[in-house]
Amino acid sequence: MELLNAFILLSNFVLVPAIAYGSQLALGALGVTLIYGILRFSNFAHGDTMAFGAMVTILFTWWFQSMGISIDPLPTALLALPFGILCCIGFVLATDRIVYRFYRRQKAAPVIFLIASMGVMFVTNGIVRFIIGPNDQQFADGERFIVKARTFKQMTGLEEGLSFKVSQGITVVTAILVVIALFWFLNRTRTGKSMRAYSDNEDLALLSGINPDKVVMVAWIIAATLATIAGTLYGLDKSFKPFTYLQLLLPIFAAAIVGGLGSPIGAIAGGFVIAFSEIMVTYAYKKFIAYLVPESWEPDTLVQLLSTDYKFAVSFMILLLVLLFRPTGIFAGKSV
Amino acid sequence: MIKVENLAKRFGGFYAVNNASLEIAKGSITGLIGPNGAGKTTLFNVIAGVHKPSAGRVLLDGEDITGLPPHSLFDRGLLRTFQIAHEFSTMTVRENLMMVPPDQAGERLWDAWFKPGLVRSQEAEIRKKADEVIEFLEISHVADELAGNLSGGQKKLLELGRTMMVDAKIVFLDEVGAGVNRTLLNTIGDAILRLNKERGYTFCMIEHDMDFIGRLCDPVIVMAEGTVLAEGTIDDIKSNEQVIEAYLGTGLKNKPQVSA
Amino acid sequence: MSYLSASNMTGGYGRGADILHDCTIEAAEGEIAVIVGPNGAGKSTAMKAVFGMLNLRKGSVTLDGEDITRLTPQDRVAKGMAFVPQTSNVFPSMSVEENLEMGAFLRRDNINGTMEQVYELFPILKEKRRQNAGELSGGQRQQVAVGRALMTQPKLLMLDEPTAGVSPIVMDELFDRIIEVARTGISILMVEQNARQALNIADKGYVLVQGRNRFTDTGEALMNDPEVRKSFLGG
Amino acid sequence: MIVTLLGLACFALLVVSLTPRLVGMAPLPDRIRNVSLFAIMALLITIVGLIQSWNVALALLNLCLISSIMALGVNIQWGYAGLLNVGIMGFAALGGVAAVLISADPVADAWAAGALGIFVSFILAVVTVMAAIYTYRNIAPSMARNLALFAIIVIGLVVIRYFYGPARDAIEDVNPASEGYLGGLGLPIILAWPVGGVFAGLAAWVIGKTALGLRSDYLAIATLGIAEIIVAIIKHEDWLTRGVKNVSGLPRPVPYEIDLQQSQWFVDLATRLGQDPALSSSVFVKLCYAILFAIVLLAVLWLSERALNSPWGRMMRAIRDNEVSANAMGKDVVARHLQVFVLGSIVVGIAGAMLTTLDGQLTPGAYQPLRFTFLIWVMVILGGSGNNWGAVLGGFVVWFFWIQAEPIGSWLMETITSGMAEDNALRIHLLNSTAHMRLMTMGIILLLVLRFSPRGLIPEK
Amino acid sequence: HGDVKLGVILGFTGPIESLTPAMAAGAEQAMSEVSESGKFMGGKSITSVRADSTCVDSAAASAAAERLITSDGVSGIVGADCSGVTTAILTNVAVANGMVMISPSATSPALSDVEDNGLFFRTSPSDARQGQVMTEVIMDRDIKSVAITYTNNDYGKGLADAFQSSFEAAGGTVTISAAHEDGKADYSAEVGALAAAGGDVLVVVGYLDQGGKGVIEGSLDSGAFDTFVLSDGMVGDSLPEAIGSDLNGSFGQAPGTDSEGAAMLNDLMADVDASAPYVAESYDAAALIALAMQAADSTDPSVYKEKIMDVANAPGEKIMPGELGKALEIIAGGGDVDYVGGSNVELIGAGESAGSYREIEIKDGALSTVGFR
Ligand SMILES: Nc1ncnc2c1ncn2[C@@H]1O[C@H](COP(=O)(O)OP(=O)(O)OP(=O)(O)O)[C@@H](O)[C@H]1O
Ligand SMILES: Nc1ncnc2c1ncn2[C@@H]1O[C@H](COP(=O)(O)OP(=O)(O)OP(=O)(O)O)[C@@H](O)[C@H]1O
Ligand SMILES: [Mg+2]
Ligand SMILES: [Mg+2]
Repeated sequence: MELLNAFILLSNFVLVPAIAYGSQLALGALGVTLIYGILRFSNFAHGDTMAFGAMVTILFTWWFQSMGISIDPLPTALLALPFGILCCIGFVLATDRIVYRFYRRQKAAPVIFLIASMGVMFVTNGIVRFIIGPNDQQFADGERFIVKARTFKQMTGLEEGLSFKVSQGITVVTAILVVIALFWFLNRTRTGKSMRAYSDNEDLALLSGINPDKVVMVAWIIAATLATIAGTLYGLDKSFKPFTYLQLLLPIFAAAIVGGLGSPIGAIAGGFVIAFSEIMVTYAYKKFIAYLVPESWEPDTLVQLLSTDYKFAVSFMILLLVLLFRPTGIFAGKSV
Repeated sequence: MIKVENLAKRFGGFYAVNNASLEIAKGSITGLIGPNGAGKTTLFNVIAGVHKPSAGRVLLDGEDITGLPPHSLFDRGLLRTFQIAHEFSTMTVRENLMMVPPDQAGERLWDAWFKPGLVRSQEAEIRKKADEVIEFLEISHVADELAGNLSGGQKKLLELGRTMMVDAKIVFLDEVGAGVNRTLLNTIGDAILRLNKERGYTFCMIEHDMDFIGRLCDPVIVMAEGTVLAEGTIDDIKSNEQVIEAYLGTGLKNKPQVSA
Repeated sequence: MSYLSASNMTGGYGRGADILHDCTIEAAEGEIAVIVGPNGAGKSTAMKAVFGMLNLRKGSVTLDGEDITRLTPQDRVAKGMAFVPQTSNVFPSMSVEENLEMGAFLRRDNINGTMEQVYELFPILKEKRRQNAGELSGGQRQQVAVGRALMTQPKLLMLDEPTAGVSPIVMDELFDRIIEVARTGISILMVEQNARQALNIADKGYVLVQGRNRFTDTGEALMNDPEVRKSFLGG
Repeated sequence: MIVTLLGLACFALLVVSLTPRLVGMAPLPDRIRNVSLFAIMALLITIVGLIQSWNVALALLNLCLISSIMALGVNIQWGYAGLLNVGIMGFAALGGVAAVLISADPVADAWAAGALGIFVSFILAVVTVMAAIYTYRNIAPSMARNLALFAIIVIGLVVIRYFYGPARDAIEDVNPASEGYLGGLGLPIILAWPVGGVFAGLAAWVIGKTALGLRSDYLAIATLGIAEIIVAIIKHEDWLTRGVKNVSGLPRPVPYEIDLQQSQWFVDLATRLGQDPALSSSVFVKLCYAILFAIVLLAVLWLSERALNSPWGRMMRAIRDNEVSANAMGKDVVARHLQVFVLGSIVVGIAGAMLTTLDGQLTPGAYQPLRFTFLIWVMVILGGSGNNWGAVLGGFVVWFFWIQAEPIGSWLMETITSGMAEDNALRIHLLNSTAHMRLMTMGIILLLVLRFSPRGLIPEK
Repeated sequence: HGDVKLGVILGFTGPIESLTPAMAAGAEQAMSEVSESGKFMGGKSITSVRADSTCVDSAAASAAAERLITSDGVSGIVGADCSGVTTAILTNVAVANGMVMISPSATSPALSDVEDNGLFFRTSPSDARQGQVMTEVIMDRDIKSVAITYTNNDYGKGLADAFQSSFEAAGGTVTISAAHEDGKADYSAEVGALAAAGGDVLVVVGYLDQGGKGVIEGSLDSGAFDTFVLSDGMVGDSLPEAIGSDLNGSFGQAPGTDSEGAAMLNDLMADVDASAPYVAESYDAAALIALAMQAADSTDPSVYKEKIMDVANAPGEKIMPGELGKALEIIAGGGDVDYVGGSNVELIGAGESAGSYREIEIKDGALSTVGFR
């Protein structure tokens, strides 16, 4: 019983949140990793693209809500998602046309793309705030929990509760599906392979009859889709505020890089590494240990490896360690 | 001069070099041939410190140099060229050559800042030397061109040129001839002979052009599947059944169509 | 009129000086044409010009009588041209097999047969087909590059120094194969520094010097021309 | 009006760099183009002085100078050697820490309470690290070694905590609302500039020793992470610099306006020049700063130019171009990378200390990647990476617009909405969103310049 | 002659960008009220000039303030918001130029004795005071063990420290005091650590749409805590609106009085939520400047700075939000006013709010005031 309690405790405060957060990061990191893998630059605008996609989805959600359309118990936002994706694709393709295409023709260095993406980031940033404002926005509806901590306690009679949110469930499932799909797409389909070929050697891809414009377009379409999905799911789970999406960029990049840039599987792995290290290293194990050991042994300190102030630092520390042993990430990513 | 003892290099589960032992005598021009993928370039890379060996060791004049980084080997007089040209593509041809000489005063920040006179006089010398090399390789007209814009063959020449900028003890040439015009290659061959005779350079060269090997090299070492298959004079090698089967082949099966 | 006819090509890279001057190159159906010349003469440039990777200031390229001077390289691939560049001619982080598949990117039919043929020609590639091309030896890479072009099943095959770095036995195989390919009616345009072997199998040879046609004749004739031998074929 | 002129001027900036390209003319000779770019920059600042005020112009100039120095530091790392350091924030923060540790007044009670404990734990930390390194180096890789390492680290941590914890608490309990830290040495703050450089350089050395094996974006995220760690430490270790509670009121290397306003000689001088003493006192103070900063900038610039145009610079370019090959040509790539990494960081550290000096306070919360890392990168790339003059110009241009984007943005908004009715909902919405025009304007300017001058305003030769 | 300009320097971009529009609206509400009354210094009107403090970047904030003062020619400044930039602007720009600043939200105790030449005021109380009030509020409910989470800046850390020491002095225990960074993606780690440490309630010192809200949501979701004690930055209608009934029973305190000032302000401001943090304080800051100018009959900061304490404190007629016109009239007539405003302004010491607090509790998903301290 005690053992079970300990396990539930750990699940509730460490495993479930870490898995959910890890999947969120992974979804974001997938977009970053894809653009890096195909177009060979770190896209700093990705966080704001997520915000843009999520914003459009929210606007549609509100509209649906006002018309009374819903898919209870699932959130209405899922219904609005395709529209958000479409608009986001349009937006991203427009930025490519206006901004990136020029540098591609110039065969500019990756760092130029990177800085240009910062420009796009600034502008997108502004656009999103113009349209929806800098405030917190609520748009979640439908059932909120799959299991709620209190209900769980009542159901099982255990001392500890376990909660699992609908949004967490959707995120985890989506992340896994998307990774599989992307992996399959890049490694098995003709278009996917041609995209990898393009990223490897652009000139030779041309000589093989691969249409570079199409490759680039497909890459952006996928990236925009991923960004909208990630942004919306994140907003459903937490809340939508443009500023957080900028902040999200850092852990997302950390995840993409620790997993190995360009590798979809790496993005998932990286997301989990970052999420788990953040949560596990700063967790206070006092209660957990108390369940496991005889009463007299109970620790009187918190048994916290590091204070939560260092949570970000910890995840980066782990990232550094990983990179020291695997300089291009866990799944041996690319580097330009 | 160079002694390679039971060297092995593994990539994943695959042994690119497998228990290879060989010796390069001082003052010789040793040829290294073998089928594609025999492990020749890998062997060079291990000797030159690019890869760490999985087993075995390398001796230079009796000193164990296994695993030393490339720049330390350079300082010991061991130079190499790359099979796939590694030019500095954003620098001009002349700069590519001028950066080679070691111990330039101007490469130390202190001197660069506060001893401009010394730096300038050294630069003049190095520049002269570079111009000589450029002249010799017949690439004067592209001396100020970015090296990245050179033709494939010109890049290989530049590879070779860099080794001529310093006094080396031993030079490893990885297919300098591939892609180089045969007439120019003959001139290069003459230069190699001259450097060998007059300045006492030792050479070890990988090459697939048997005429070229035949003209310069003695002895010739044949590698296959990571190990040394045979060693001897060019004539020995040419008549070695194993070598013929693995490497030399017996000529064209199809008779060339002779047009009317 | 030859199958491929690139006439009076004049042009260079970007805004730089002209590298080709009035350069003309032709290859008839089923014919092997070989370009030789000193380093930096403009051989690779001429190939790129034929393939549309260079803005020509003058001259035109026709394929099978059709003027393709304005077409993009991609469109030329669709017209049945295939090209193996001299450098960076593989996809380094894709496996050997994927490299070959990319060669057949525009083909809609079953490519397994062609792939088998390529493996037959270069047995080592079959062994290494799951390995990334970037991890191959120089000569093996060269084989992948040629294999990729063969996968296209082109009508015109253009090879820039296909034998650079390959062992004698593979070179012989390669030339054998090229002769076979040509016999099926495919035109071959090839730059070679292993010039004597190449001219040996060539129907037609071009000697380019400083971007201009210096000599043009049958392969055999060029081989036997003492001046050509001395200045360009290494005696 | 103000903004119209500003707008015109920035348009001129674009025009000079772009027109030749647009009309297909041969580009202007480099020298003329570069000089006129700097001239336009000077003109822009002058215009601000004339139509806004000289105080605003000089305040801008001072930060432009500091920004340029930071940009030079990054340029040394990226432009010369291709090292993607995205941890600028951390090095700048270390410079800021130096400013506090050098110039703040010592807190005697805190010293008495815990300095010894901190000192002991510092020594212990050094000993632990040395022991760990010694073990790592001198015992062959084995399970035993790993165990020994683990034991050393764990024992070290426990012992350190034993001394450190009480000492920290004792220090932080000394008058926490305004002190609660050890304070500094009470020395002139200008000393903090070189010391800030040394702090940053030492940190860079340690980081470089471990992380420089990484390439491109991997190095970037590693340095980014390290910077986050540095800032986290500064935010958390209150005994050192009061953490997020900030240290304010740092002494200045220049006079205070109030003192000037009260000193006879200055008032006389001002009246003789026909100026208001209050206004001219702050102009005077800013001028003093500007002169100090300009001296540092010129010194760094001179050294950088010298180095870049010498064989050292050629060697660095070669390494950046192709490491494998440079290594085979006898250049010790690892050592050189470490060298530039440390040098660049020193420069950033100096600039960081200067910035804290100018602010007069250390605010750890202010160290945000957007401001201290990305913005500096924008300066370097937009100015022209690999070119020292470019980096300097980039520092000026970007900081100028970072500040002026706000008035430009609100002017734009007003112009756009001027045609609409007072109570038009869209108009109100737009006007309320004016603040966001700042990032957007910044982004648009960045994209425009990059578009027409992809290698930066003053490209590498 | 002509209009009087007041600067409003707040972090319109950056970490608290979502709070500042309402704050600025509050300040501008007071300005337009003054202008429309027609009684301000013989019919002058006040216009607002906004500038961005970014909340974190001292350099940019100083530059913006420099612009306000020396270029736009403002006669007084409402701002800044975050304590760090406020100190920077004050010492680098305001003091040098002799400009009056009234901050609605900088609560750092260090600002109490900063060298300001009598130019700096704040309508928000120092954190030291709130720490005591919070202790009383909690102790009165017989809660003896709390966990604290605070936003990692000078406001959060300062208040958390002040509260902790006063709470422990009163005999309570603090199980953990853990920082959270605002605007971060995820707060599971913080929630986990807080939950493990335990405690009867969770004291949340932060901002209601930032990390503070994130931690509360995380705690509710995982069942770590049911009841929360909210600091002033957390008190506003949008929090219960966003979280819903789960928040019922949570309580806290915010500056305010038993006067109906806050409610009146809410009625005044049509489309802005006047209960959001620091809106009333912003309104009051602007109002104080206007009244002091009127009292000194001068827009020169060095003159009217002397009058600020006078108009803010007794003796005199009490002035509520919406009554600025009346106040101006009284002053013009030589009378005295005691400005109360939206946050029950009472300036003490060197010019900071004495800090009367209203104790709030969340009932039925809405804020309700249950007492005053
Ligand atoms: N990084 C690597 N990873 C995996 N396998 C490798 C790697 N580098 C080389 N190999 C393999 O090692 C073998 C030897 O390669 P190497 O380049 O030494 O051949 P080589 O003798 O120089 O051939 P060539 O004459 O074609 O240049 C090849 O089969 C190659 O596939
Ligand atoms: N991308 C480029 N930009 C500018 N100039 C170039 C470029 N590529 C080649 N050149 C120049 O064009 C000339 C011809 O080059 P090309 O590659 O055609 O020679 P090549 O005949 O193929 O020589 P090789 O036998 O050495 O391959 C050379 O002088 C070279 O410097
Ligand atoms: Mg090789
Ligand atoms: Mg060529």
